[in-house]
Amino acid sequence: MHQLHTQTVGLPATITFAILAGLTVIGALFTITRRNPVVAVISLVGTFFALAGVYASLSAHFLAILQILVYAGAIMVLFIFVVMILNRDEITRVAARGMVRRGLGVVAAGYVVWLLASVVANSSATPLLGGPLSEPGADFGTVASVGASLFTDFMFPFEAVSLLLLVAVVGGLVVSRSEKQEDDAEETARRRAQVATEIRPESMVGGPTDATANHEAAHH
Amino acid sequence: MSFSLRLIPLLPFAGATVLLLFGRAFSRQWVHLIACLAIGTAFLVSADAFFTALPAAHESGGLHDIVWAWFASGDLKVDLAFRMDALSGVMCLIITFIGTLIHIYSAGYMSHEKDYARFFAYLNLFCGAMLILVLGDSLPVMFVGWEGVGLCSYLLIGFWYGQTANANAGKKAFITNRIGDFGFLLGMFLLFSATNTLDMPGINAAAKAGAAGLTEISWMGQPVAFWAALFLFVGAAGKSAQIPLYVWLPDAMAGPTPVSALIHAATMVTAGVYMVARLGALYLLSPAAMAIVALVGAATAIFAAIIGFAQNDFKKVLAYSTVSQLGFMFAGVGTGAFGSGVFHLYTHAFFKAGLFLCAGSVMHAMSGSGDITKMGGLGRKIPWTHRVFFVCWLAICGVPIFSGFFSKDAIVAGAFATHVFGESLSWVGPVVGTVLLLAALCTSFYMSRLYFLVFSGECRADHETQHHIHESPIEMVGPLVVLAVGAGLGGLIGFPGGLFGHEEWNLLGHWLEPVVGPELHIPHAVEVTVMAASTAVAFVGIFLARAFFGGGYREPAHQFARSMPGFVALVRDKFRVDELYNFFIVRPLRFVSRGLFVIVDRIVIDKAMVEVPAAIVGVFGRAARWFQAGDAQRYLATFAIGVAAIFYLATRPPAPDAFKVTIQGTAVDVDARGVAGTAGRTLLYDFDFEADGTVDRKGSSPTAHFVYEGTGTYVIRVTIKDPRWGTSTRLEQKVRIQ
Amino acid sequence: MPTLYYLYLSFALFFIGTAGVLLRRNALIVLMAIELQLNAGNLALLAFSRSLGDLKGHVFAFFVIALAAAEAAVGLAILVGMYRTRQTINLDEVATMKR
Amino acid sequence: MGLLGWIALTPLLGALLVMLVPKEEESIHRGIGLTVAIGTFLASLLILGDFDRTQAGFQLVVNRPWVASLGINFHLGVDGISLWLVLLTTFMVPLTLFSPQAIGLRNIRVREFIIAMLVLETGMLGAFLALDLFVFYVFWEVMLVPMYFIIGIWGGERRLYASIKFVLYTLVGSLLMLAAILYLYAQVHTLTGTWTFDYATYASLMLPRGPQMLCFGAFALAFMIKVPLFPLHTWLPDAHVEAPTGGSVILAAVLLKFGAYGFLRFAMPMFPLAAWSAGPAIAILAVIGIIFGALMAYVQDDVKKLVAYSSVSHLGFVVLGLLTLTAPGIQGGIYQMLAHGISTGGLFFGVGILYDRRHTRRLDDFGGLWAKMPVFAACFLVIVLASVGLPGLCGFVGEFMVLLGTFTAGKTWQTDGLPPMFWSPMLLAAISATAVILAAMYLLTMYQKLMFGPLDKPENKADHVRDIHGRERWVFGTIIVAALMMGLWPKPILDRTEASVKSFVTAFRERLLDADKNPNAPARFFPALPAAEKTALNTNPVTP
Repeated sequence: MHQLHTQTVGLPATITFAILAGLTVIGALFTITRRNPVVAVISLVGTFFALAGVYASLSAHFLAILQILVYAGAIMVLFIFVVMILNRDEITRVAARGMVRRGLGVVAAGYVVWLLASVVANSSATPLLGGPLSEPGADFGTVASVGASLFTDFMFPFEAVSLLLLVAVVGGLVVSRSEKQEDDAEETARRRAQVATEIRPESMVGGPTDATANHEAAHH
Repeated sequence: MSFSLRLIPLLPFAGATVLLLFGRAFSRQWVHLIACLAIGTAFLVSADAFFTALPAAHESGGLHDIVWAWFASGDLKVDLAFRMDALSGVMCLIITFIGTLIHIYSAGYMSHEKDYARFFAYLNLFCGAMLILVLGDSLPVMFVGWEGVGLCSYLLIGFWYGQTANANAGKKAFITNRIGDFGFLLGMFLLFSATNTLDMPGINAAAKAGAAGLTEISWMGQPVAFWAALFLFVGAAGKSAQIPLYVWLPDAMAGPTPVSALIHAATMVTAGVYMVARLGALYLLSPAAMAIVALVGAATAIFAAIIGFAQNDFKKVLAYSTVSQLGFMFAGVGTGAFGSGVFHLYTHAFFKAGLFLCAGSVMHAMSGSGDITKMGGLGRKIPWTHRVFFVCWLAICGVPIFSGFFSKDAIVAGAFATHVFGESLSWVGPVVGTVLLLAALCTSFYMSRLYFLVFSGECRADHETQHHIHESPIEMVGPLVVLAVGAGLGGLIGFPGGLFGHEEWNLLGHWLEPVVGPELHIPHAVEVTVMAASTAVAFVGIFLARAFFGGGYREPAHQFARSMPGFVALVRDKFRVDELYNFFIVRPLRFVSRGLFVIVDRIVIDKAMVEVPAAIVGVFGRAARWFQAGDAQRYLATFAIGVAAIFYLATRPPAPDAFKVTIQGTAVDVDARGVAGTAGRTLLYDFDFEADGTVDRKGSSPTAHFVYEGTGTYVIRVTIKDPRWGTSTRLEQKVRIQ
Repeated sequence: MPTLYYLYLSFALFFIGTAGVLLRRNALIVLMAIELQLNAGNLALLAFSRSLGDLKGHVFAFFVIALAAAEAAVGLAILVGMYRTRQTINLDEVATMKR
Repeated sequence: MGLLGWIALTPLLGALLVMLVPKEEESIHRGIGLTVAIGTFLASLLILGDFDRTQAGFQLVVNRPWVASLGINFHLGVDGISLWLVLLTTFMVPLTLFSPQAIGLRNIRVREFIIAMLVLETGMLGAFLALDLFVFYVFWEVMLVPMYFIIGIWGGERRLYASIKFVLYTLVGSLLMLAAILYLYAQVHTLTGTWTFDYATYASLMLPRGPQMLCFGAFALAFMIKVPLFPLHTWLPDAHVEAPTGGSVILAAVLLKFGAYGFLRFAMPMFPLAAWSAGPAIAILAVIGIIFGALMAYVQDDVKKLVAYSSVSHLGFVVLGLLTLTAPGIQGGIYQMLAHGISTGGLFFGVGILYDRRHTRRLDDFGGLWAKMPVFAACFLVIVLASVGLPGLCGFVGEFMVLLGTFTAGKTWQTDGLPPMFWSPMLLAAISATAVILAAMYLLTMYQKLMFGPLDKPENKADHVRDIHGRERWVFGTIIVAALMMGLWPKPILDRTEASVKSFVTAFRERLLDADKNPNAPARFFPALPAAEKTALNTNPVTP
C-alpha cells in the first residue's frame, strides 16, 4: 500500500503517468477512428486498462478494480456481443450529412476544452492544482473506505442506483425483445377486424346487431 | 283562503304520467278510463272549489294555494302558486267540463287508433297545462301553462307524425306561438321593471292605483303600461290566433278532430282573451293599447270570416270561424267589456266544440274525408249529428235565444257604448261595433253555407263512400247532445237582465264583477238597436246562404264565382298570407343564415382570422425544421456550439460599452469599471493612453490618471484581462485635449 | 504529479469522446465515444478527490460507472432493436423526423 | 387532505388504479371507472351537507403548502358560485361513463378512455375548486390534455384537425393567461414582499388602468375562447362533431362552463375597471353570439353541429347575465350553465344514440324514427324542449332570469350606484329574447327531421335501429328527472348561490368605484389585505 502512494511523486511517477496517459489517448483516438468496430472495441478496452492504471496512481484502488471488472469486463463484453450480433462494417467512417454543423460542433467543443485547460494552466500555482499531492490516509481509496462511505452517507443513492440498474436490465429486455413485432402485427390486425365489424354490424354472422352488444362480443 | 287548488292540474298530470309511462301495457278500456277519470275528477274538484269554497272567499281575491317558492333572486320572487277567483273558476269549469266531454268523445272517435294511450296522455297533459295557465297566480306560472299548452298543441297536431304535413303544422303552431311568447316575455319584463312584481294581483293592484312605474312616459310618448300591454297582447295574439299571427290555426286542423275541438276551439286559443281579461286593470291604463286590441280583434273577425266564405274543407271553415270568433272576443275585451268577452269565450266553447265534434262525426261517417263539395244530404243519414249541428249553427249565427246571440250581442253593444277610449280615440268604439256587425253577417253566411252544403240536398259523394255513411256510436253522440244543450241554452247564464231592470239575471256578469269590474252600462236604446241589428244580420246571412247554397250549389253561387274569379281565388287561397310570410320572412331568414354561415364562420373566421396567422407561423416552422431533422448528432453539435457561445460570453471580462473619461485640461481620468462592477472576478487593466502599443498604466485598478503632453486628439486603449480564464477585452475611445 | 496533468488528460479524453459522438455514423462507435466522455468525467472526479483528500469523488465515480453500465445496456438494446426493425445501425438512416 | 382535496383527487387515483388492470379486462376498467366516478359524486354530495348557504365566502377550505419556495399552496375551497358546477361535473362524469355510447363507434382502447375521463374529471374539479392561481392554471391545463386525446383518439374522421384546433385555440388563451398570472405574481411580490398565488390576495389587488386592461385582456381571451364567445367559437362545432359522444357531453356540459366561471371568478373581480370598460363590447359580442349561434344552428344539416351552435347561443345568455351585475342576471347565468349542462349533455347523448344506430349524423338521412324508437323519441323530445327553454324544464329558469336581469339592469344599476356596464340593456334583452323564437325554430326543425315524417328510408327501417334499452334508458331517465327537478324546483340551487353572488356584486361595485376615482394610481390593494393574512404571508418570505 505504502509503496503505491509514494509512486505519485517523483520521476518514476511522472514516467508512469506519461506512459499511461499516452496509451489512454492513443487508445481513445483509435476507438473513434477505426472503421472496424471490433478494433474500436479492443482499443477502448486498452484505453480502459490504461485508465485503470491512472486511477491506481491516484490511489483509487477500488475504482481501478471496478474499472477493469465492470468496464473492461462487463460492459465491453456486451459491446463485443453486439458487434458480433450485428456484424457490420461501416462503409464510410464519417457521417455524410450536416458536416458543417458537426465540424463547427467539434471546433466549439475544442474551444470549450481549450478554455478549461487554460483555466487549469492559469491556476497552476494554486496548491489544489499545481501543488504536490499530500500523503493520503492509509485507507484512502480502499474497498473498505469507499464501501463504508457508500453504505453510510450514500446509502439512499446507492439503493437508487441499484434500482436504476434493475430498470435498465428490464428496459433492455423490453426494448430488444423480438416477439414485440409479431405482437404489434397481431394487435393491428385484430383492431382492424373489430373496426370493420363495428362499421357494418350486419356483417357479423349470427351476432347481435346492436352496436353495444357488439363491443362486448368483440372483446371477450 | 286556501284550498288544494294544486289538485286540479295535478290530476290530469297524474293521468298523463301514468299513461305515458305504462300506457302501452294497458288495455284500451283502462286507458280511456284513467284519462276520463283524471279529467272528470278534476272537474268535480273545480266545481267543488267554485261552488262551495269560492263564494266565501270571493271578495278577498279568491282561493289561493302556494305549492312552493319557485325561484327568487334579488327583488324577483316567483312562487309556484295558484289562485282561483270567479274568472279562473269559470275557465276551470269550462276546461274540465268540455275536456271531460271530449275525452269521452275521443274514446269513440279514436277507437281505431294504434297509439291510443299516447293520445289520451297528451289530452290529459294538455288539460293539466291549461289548468295551470288559468290558475297561475303569477305571470311566470301562467307562462308555464302557456307554453305547456303550446307544447301539447304541437304534440297533438303532429299526433300522426308519419305525415310530414302534420309535423309541419305542429311546428308552425309552436314557432308562431313562440313569436307571441317573445312578446309575452318582454311584457313580463316591462311589468317587473315597472312594478317589481310578477304576481297578477300585485300587477292589477299597481295598475288600479296608477303606479308611477306604469304611468311614466317612455318610448314614443306612450306610458310603460302601453308597451307592457302591447307586448302581452303580442303573446295573446300568438296564442289566440289574431292578425298577424293567426296563420298556424287553420294548419293546426291536421290534428285529430277532438283535439281541434278541445284545443283549437274551446280552450287553448282563448288563453289570450283570458289573459287580457285577467290583466284588465293594466289595459285600462292605456286607451291606445285597448284600441289596438279592439281593432286587431275586429279586423281579425272580419278578415277570417271572409276567408271562411271560400273554404271547402269542413274543418278549415271551422278553423277560420274560430279565428273570427276569437276576434270577437278580443274586440270585447278591447272595448273594456271584459265580462262580455269572457261570456263569448264561454258560449263559443260550447257551440264551437259542438261544431267541431259534429265535424268529427261527419268525417267519421264520410270515411275520413272533410271535403264539403263532396257532401250534402247528410241530415237524414246521421240525424243526431245533424240535430246537434243545427243547434250549434244557430248559436254561432246569433239567432235569438241561442247562446251565441247573447254573447255576441253583448260585445257589439259594448263596443258602441264603451267609454274606455277617451276623447281622442272615441271613434274606435263605433268602428269596431260596425265591423263586428259586418263580421256577424259574414259568420252567419259562411256557417249557413257550411250547413246547407253538408246537410241539405242530395249527397255528392261517390257511391262507395255513401254506402258507408253511418251514425256515430253513443260515446260520440252523447257528448254532442250535452254540448248542444249548452250551445242552445248556455247563453241564459249571461242574460242581459239590465234590459228588463234585473241586473242580477246576468249571473255570469255578477260572478265576474269583483274580478273584471262591473259590466259596462249600456243604454237601453243602444241595447235594443244592436239586438235588432244583430238578429237581422243573422237572418240575412242565413237567407243569403240559402239562396246560394240551399240544397247544394245553386246558380247564384256559380254566377258570383264567375263574376269575380280573381277575388274568389284570392279568398280561397286565404289571401296568400302564408306565401307572403314565407317569401318575406322564412326564406330570407334561411338565406341570411346560410350566407352568414359560409361567409362569417367559414371564410372570415376560419380562413382569414385563423388560417392566415397559422400559415404565417407555418412559414417560420418550416424554416425552423432545418434545426430539427431528427438527427441527434446534429442536435448535439448545435448544443456544443451553444455551450461554446455561452462560455465565450461568460468568460469575457465584464466591461462597459464605453469607459468614462473625465478631462481636466490636459489631464484625463479613466474609469473602465463594468456596468455590474467586476462581478467578483479579479481583473487586470492595461491603459494605453496614446494607443501606441506601450502600456502606460497597468494593474488591478479599473481607474487611471494620465496627463497628456500637448493638445490634440488621442485614442485611449484599455485592455481588460481576466488572468484566470486568459481572456481579454479591448476598448478604445477618442478624446480631444484642448 | 500535480493534479493538473490528470485534468489535461481528462480534457483530452473528453474532447476525443465528443468528436467521436459528433462525427461517427456508426451508432456502436457513438456509444463507445460516450463511454469515453464518461470516463473523462470519472478521471477528473478521482483527480480532485485525491487532491482534496475527500472520498466523495470516489463514490460519485462509482455511481457514474453504474450509470454507464445502465446506459450501455439500454443503449445497446435500443441498437439491437433498431437493427432488427431497420436493418441498419447507421445513424443517418434512422433519422425519421426530417419528413 | 380535506373533503375537497379528496373529491378533486379521487378520480386521479381511480385513473391510476385503472392503469394497473391489464388492458384486456375492459369490464373491470369500466367497473372501476364507474365506481370511482359515482363515489366522487356521492362524496360531492357531502359538500352539500356541509355547505352553509348563508355564507358568501369560501367554505370547506383546504390549504396546504405545495411548492413552498414559490409560495404555491394546494388551496381549495367552494362557494356558491362553484358549488353547483362541481356537482354538475361529478354528476355528468359517471353518467357519461355509464352510457354505452360514450366511447363512440370506434370502441377501442377502453382503458385509456376511462383513464382520460377520470383525469379530465380531476382537472375540471380542481379548476373549479382552486383558490390558488397556480393550482388553477395547473388543473386548467390538466383538463386540456385528456380532452385532446379523447377527441384525437376516439373521434370521427377529421379528429386530428378538430383536436389540434381545440388545443391551439385553448392554448392561445391559456398561455396569455399564464403570462398575466406571472405579472400579477410579480406585482403582489412588489407590494407585499411575499411570493404568493393566493386568490384572495389577487382579488383585492388593484392595478392601474393600463396593466389592468392588458391582464384582463389576457384572462378574458382565455375565457372567451372557452365559452366560446363570437367570433372565437369556430373550434367548438368542429370539436363537437369529431369528439366521441362522451367527449361531446363533457365538453358541452362542463368544459364550456369554465369560460363563464373564469369571468365570474377571476377576470371580473380581479380587474373591475377593465371589465367595466370592456363590458359593452363583451355584451354586444354575447348578444351577437346568441343570435348568430341560433341562426347558424338553423342552417346546419349535421345534428351535432346544430347542437354545438345551439351551445354558442345558450352560453351567450350566460355571459350576458354575468355582465349585468344584477343578482337575477348572475344567478340566472349560473343556473343557465347548469341547465345547459343537463340539456345539452342530454342532446349529445341522444345524438350518440342516433349515430350508434344509424352511423350518420346528417339530418336528411333520418325521418320517422318515432315509429321505430318511441321511447327514445319521447325522451329526446323532453330534452329538446328543455333546451328550447320550455317552462317547467330546466332551460327556462336560467334564461328567464338572465333576460329579466338584463332587461331591468339599467334600473338596478341606478339604485345600486353602479356605472352602466353596457349600453341599452333593454334593447339587448329584447334582441336576445328573439332567441326563444329561433331556438324553437332550429330545435324543432331538427326534431321533426329526425323523428317525424314517413319512415321511408330503408336504413331507418333496419332491425338494428332499436329503441333505447337497458343502461341507455337509465341515462335518459336520469337526465329527464334532473331536467324536471331543475325546472320545477330551482329554489335549492338558487338559494345556495345567492349569498356568494350578492357579495360578488357588492365587492365588484366597491372595487370599481374605488378604481374609478383614480384609475391611474399605482398598484395597490383594495380592499386592504386583512392584517392577519399579511402576517401569515410573511411567515414564508422565500424568494424563488
